[in-house]
Amino acid sequence: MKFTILINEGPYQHQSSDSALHFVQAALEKGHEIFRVFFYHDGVNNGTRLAVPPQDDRNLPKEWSALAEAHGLDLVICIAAAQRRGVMDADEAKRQGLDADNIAPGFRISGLGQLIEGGIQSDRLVVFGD
Amino acid sequence: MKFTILINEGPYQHQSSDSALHFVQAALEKGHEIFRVFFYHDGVNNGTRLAVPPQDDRNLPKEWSALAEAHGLDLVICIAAAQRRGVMDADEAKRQGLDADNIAPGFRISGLGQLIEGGIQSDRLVVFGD
Amino acid sequence: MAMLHIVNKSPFERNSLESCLLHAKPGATVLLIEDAVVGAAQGTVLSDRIQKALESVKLAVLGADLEARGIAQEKLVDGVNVVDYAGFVDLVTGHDNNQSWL
Amino acid sequence: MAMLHIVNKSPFERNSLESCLLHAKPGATVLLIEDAVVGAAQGTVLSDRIQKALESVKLAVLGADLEARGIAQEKLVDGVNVVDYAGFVDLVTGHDNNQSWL
Amino acid sequence: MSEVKKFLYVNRKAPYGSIYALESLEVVLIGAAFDQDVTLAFLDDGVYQLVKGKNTEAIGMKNFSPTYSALGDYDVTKIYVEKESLEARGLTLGDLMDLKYEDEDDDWAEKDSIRVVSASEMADIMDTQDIVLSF
Amino acid sequence: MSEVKKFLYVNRKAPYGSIYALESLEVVLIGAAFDQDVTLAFLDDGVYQLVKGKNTEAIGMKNFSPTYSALGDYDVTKIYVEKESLEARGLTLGDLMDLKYEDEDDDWAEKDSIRVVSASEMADIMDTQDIVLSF
Repeated sequence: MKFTILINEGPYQHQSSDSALHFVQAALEKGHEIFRVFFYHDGVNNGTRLAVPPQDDRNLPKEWSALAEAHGLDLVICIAAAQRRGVMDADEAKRQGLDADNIAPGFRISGLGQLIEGGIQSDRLVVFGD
Repeated sequence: MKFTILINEGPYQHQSSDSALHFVQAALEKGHEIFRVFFYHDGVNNGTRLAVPPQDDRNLPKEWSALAEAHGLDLVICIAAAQRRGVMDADEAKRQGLDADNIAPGFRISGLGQLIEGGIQSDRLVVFGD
Repeated sequence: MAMLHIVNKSPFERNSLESCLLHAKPGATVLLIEDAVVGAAQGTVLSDRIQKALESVKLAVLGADLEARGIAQEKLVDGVNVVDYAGFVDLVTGHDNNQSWL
Repeated sequence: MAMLHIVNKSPFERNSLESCLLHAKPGATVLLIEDAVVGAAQGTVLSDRIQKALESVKLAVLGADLEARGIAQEKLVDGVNVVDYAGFVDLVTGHDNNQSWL
Repeated sequence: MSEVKKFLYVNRKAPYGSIYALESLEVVLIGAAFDQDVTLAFLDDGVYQLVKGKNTEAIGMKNFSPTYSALGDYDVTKIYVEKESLEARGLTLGDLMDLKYEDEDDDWAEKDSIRVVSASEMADIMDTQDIVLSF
Repeated sequence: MSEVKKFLYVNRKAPYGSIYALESLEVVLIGAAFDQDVTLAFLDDGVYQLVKGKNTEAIGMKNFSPTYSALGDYDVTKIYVEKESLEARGLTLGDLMDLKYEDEDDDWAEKDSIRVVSASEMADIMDTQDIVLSF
């Protein structure tokens, strides 16, 4: 089956990103397809490359990036939510006149339509949040 | 009286940063002293300079920066919480081998001891969170 | 000593106001802010609980949060006090200590 | 149609499980993940409610979250099923639709 | 995959204490452009999102209540509010905003978007959806 | 301002579903170096933080239970757990970790750090604090 996953919370503060990651890994192992992972609300904070958690802790943004690379996942960060919270790619930072960006590899910034399209194109949409 | 304020949540997702901001403004107007505002947990996300909320919305990180400049507030971001979540100043980014930083003006990164010291040095400590 | 208890979540959604009222000692003040203000309205399933709480503690709500949720002051349970942010500050300085029920 | 309901918050803290059970139709499955797993234990103030819910819906808990909270499988209310993440995926594909009670 | 899907947006949280109500509404507006079968459900504290007479000046946030009134223009016309949730909170239909739409199948007659339903009817509505979005 | 203040850490949330339990513990450890009068309160879902026999392998997070056992070494020896909260959750003292400290005023005798108290006693404990930290 084809899945779209919605993640509403940032890493660490709540378990939603962890739960979603384990769900996606299990779905891939079963041969399912992940059409898209959409990051909304504070979920956009999963897409920063500046996180440096303690050595003995998991690095959630890096785990998402690695999973995306290994399986060609489409990790989409909502642009409106990202602007509110300060998650920027190079283009968007430039457009906003900012001097830095912080997006992690494997993530891309796009609009909310990508979430709706995920719902339309997938067999199942599963939401992880607070 | 002398206050220390603890903020446990990031901007926008929850009202805690807004409530704390209004509380601090009211306390200053009444002639009280704000010894320190300490940002912990997702609260560290208040200290990013990369946030660009919609024109008709408030810009919480900028409001904190402006208040800090106007009143000499000490805005302290917990270093451990900030590392987990990707809030970095130039020094810390360099030390971690990162290619960018995102801290907003008027914020500084320091340890949890600053929170305890705030409790000891202030007459009242008020916590805002989820 | 008299303590200020601060509650910020809707009591229809979470247990924090209930837990707060269980631990607030007579003479304490309970301030409802943010989503918690909805708990102070008349005619809800919790109004009786609020009325009863007023026999031993003082109850206040933050007016700014009340207005933002469209609840008129006249709709509050009798005896609940409305304060602004300045009043919030006064409540903190006017009590010996305070606790946020997050 | 049979729906999968996903609840992730402790029913001692929030109303989401209660609201979910009020809306889950006979034949539906309710999966408890994250902090919600504590609601499936025996001997709690909610055990009777869970037992009653089992008369019309199926209940499952995510084993990984159960272990992380130190709750042994033997302590679950009888009839509650334990699944791993693969089982979570199967529950999603095995139901016509799903809803998260956030 | 070109058939129309049934999308349900479930709103269970009060506005302003958290951003979910506002950002949920933003999804609804964007989603309206996709010509799917859209339904909005308001239950539990979500019913506070529709209460009229809000003034957000003192909390310093934008009042997004007017956006709900615009939903009819986006062809979002099925707004279900749970009776039990209203009653538990001492609210009636009269406390809610008066949301309308013009029915193109009925000579553009103005009709109410809000329909108060029981928890049991809400359960039926949820059960028949393809996609349930909750925030 | 050099007098010793009474610091209370209030723990009301279950571990792992959110980070509050872990990051609260990090504050307690840092705060222990300041020689203040420290008390920890566990009530409502916070009691789950002290339940023994946790295994976090499958959720991929670090199990921080051992840190609670180290609190005695940091002179954090007053750990109050609410009886009503345990009972509502079907838990007893026997389900919790066995936290100990060595009492320097009593020839380093090993003593229990955890004391189960009623809600009424918990209210008294809260009432006498200078600083209450909740996360």
